[in-house]
Amino acid sequence: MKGMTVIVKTIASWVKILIILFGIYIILFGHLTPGGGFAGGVILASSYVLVMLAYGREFVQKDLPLSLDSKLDCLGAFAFAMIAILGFVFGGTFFYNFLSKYGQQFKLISAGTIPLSNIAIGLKVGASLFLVIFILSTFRRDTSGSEKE
Amino acid sequence: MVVFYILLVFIIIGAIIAVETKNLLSAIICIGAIGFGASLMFLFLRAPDIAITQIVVEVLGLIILIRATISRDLTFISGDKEFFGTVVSVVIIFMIFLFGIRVFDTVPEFGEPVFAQTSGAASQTYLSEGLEETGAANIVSSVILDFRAYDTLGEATVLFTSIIGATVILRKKSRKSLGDLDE
Amino acid sequence: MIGLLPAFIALPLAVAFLLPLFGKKGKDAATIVANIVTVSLLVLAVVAVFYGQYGIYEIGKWSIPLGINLVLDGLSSFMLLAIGVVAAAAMLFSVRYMEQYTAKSKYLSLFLLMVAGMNGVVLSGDIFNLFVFLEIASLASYALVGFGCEHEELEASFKYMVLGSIASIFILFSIGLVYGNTGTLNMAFISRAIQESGMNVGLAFALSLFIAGFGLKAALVPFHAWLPDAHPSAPAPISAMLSGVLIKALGVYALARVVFNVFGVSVPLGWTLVTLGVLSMVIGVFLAVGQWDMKRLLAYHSISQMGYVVMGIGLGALIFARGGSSVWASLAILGGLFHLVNHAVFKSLLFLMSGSVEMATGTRQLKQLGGLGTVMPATRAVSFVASASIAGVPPFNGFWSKLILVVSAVGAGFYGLAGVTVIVSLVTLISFLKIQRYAFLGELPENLQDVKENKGTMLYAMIFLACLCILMGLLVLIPGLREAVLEPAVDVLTNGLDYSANVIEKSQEMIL
Amino acid sequence: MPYALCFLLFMIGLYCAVVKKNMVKIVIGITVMEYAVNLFLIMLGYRFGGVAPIMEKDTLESGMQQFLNTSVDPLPQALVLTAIVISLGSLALMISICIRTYEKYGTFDITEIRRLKG
Repeated sequence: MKGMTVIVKTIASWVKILIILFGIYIILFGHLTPGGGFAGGVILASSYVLVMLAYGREFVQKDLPLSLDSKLDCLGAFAFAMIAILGFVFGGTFFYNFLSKYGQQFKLISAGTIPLSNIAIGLKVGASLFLVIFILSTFRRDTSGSEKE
Repeated sequence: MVVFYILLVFIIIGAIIAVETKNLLSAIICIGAIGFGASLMFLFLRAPDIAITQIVVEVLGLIILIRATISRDLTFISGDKEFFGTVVSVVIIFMIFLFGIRVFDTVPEFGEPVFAQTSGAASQTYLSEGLEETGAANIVSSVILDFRAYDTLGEATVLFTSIIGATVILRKKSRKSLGDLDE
Repeated sequence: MIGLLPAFIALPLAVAFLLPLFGKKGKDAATIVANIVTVSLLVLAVVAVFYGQYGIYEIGKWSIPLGINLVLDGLSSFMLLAIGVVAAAAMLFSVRYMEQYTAKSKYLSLFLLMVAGMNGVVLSGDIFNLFVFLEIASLASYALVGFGCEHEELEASFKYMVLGSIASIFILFSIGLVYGNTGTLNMAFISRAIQESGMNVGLAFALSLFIAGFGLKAALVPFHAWLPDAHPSAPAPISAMLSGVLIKALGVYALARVVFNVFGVSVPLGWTLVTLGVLSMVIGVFLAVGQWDMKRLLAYHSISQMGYVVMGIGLGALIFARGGSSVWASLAILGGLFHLVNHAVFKSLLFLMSGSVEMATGTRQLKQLGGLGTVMPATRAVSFVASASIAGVPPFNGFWSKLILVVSAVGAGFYGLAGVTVIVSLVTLISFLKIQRYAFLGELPENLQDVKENKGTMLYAMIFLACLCILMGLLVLIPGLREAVLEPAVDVLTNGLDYSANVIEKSQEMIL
Repeated sequence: MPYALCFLLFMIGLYCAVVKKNMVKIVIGITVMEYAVNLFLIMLGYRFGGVAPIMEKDTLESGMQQFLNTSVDPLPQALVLTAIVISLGSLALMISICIRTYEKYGTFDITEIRRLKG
């Protein structure tokens, strides 16, 4: 698949940046406004799905290789688990919000570990959903052997 | 109040079409319509977090579902149904429905949530203490990532499990040939 | 010990998140790490049982009902021990057995996720959290059933997944009903609210949905359709995990917890459980006798043996609800729980044995086998031990639990139940004589002349479980062990509704 | 009454999952059931004239009591957020099993699949 026309490609490459910015906004402000790690992560994934639809799968492979994607998936999940374990280390209890007293209410830096968890979850959800859509769409349709193992 | 009925009826009609249509692609489009109806419904039910999540999840879910049917020769379902089995299951399901409908008398009326009537309910504390204790202005966010963060760990794990499962199910070669075994 | 409770979930989860990073090259390292994890979980579980100090752990320092709590009591530590034993053995067995499949590091990751999900279900004190971890374990098991990606495996996996998803949605729906009625999600608080307000139609409907949902997960008879397909299709260590502990942790444990500790027992409820148990026992065993596929035969026996467990627990509930003698009631529950852990050991051993035979000969059809006793003596020995256990031959562990069940049924005056138990046990004996006769005795077929015994880790795993089969009779015979392991678990169920008072009291102590 | 419509939706999904023979239709039925349960949970927390459980800066000034008396229940929203993601995960796994099965058997019809298996 070679992708779509030049118009679609150009627009997609600009819109991609907007979508990614929007996703990052949704993730970062998840503790103040509606949204959060999950919604933002799905938006991040959909930006790459858009690029994949416009340019074809090979292009996306160069931009975001599948091995990197699955590593991000694992690392995001692990980072979230680490936040829980750090709560154990610093606060004595699993998932203790050990930073909750820092920052100012209604400001970006507030709510302790909640924004950090949002970032970890956003990374994990974005990477994993893009991964699943990618492998679903490549299954038995290309012969280049992009599947791992 | 009327808007809820309109949306619910819209969702139910969408569901009936999705269930009964012979064309798989239009069934999936109907699922999309149901999802957007549900998303609007969440918005009117004052759950903006859920509405956002529902709408983005809906988009990706539709892509996944369409992947299952597109470029397949089989978008139409053919074949006759077993009449007897269908009738029996419809009757059983209808009876469960008639029995189950009485159940909703025991939960509080629509519009009068249970947490406002129960003294010492957790939700009251979330609303009154949430900002003070966690510092997050979005109470739902403070519930999912602080009070009940352990659930969210489970949820992230569910997603991780399903992705690993999907890669495992869709891998190219599942068994090694016998020669590889003796290494 | 209580401070270490999250380790039961966090350790396998953290390792499972990292294992796919190892990829193809680090396969051996991944295997070693996964084995270390399961063994350390087993050690933790043994410590949890024999330390004998029970309590609750509040995650994030939020006191209940604000946060989620983990509850360690006799029943959950007992289940943790069963999960730990079977998981360690099955993981050891997979080291060599899974070499015939690709994507081993992902297999290990899914395996650990399944273990983490089961540990989470067993420890959770919050009904929605229980649902979340139940989904983790279920999703991992759906993927593992289809791991081979062949025709039968995919079909079985799809069937299992559809029924399992419907069960999960039932459970979620009834969680919604319970929340609508009581305004809380913590099991202790739900139980207190139900004791104050009494049962109503909504709660009864929620309870019946819970029974249907957990019954589907436990494959009790009207809901058993998925099990005979799913369990034989999975790779052998996974069959051992599914039959050995998954249906118990997600099905019977969750059912017992909800029925005894949250809703409280009643006479109709007791009869429902006894009926489900007896139906599973009888139908499962008669379907099993006619099978010629070794793993399918074992899978049908899982249904039948789960019937014993549910029958024992239900009998206890029935006697209690009628106000009968508490001695017989707790004896029936003891029999049920003891049979649960016995079944975990011998059924996983049987599945591992069938995997060993399948790997050596390439088939599991009994008609194509024969005479394996001469070429695979060790496998033959463990299969004899396991068959004797499941059939209830005296020195082995299955005998003791069945004896307890029969004695309690007779003592409480349910002679019919005792008779059914004995007859089902005899039919079980017949079908295992069939396995012995067709697989291990008789003539060795031409094409199987050069079959060799599987050496190494596969054999060690089977010998470990076989030793347990022989030694576990001691659990009831030695009073000290019984008081340490079985009695606390039985107490949790016999003093069912004290659960909420205990948990709430412990939580208030922690605030002070 | 809205609950009853929600329950009707649940039953439509159950009917579809139990009766239909096509694998994609079964998946659709399960998805409909999940929508019904999610809607039911959120409805439990709604109150007439409620506001979303998100604080603004002026909430603190205009009075917490006002917010407490009008906000909808945040707990079911947290539960549904979890449930939506869980259903997305199981949808992805189910569809991958469907696609792989289609590749093996060439059909989505489960009776056909059973017949082919023999």
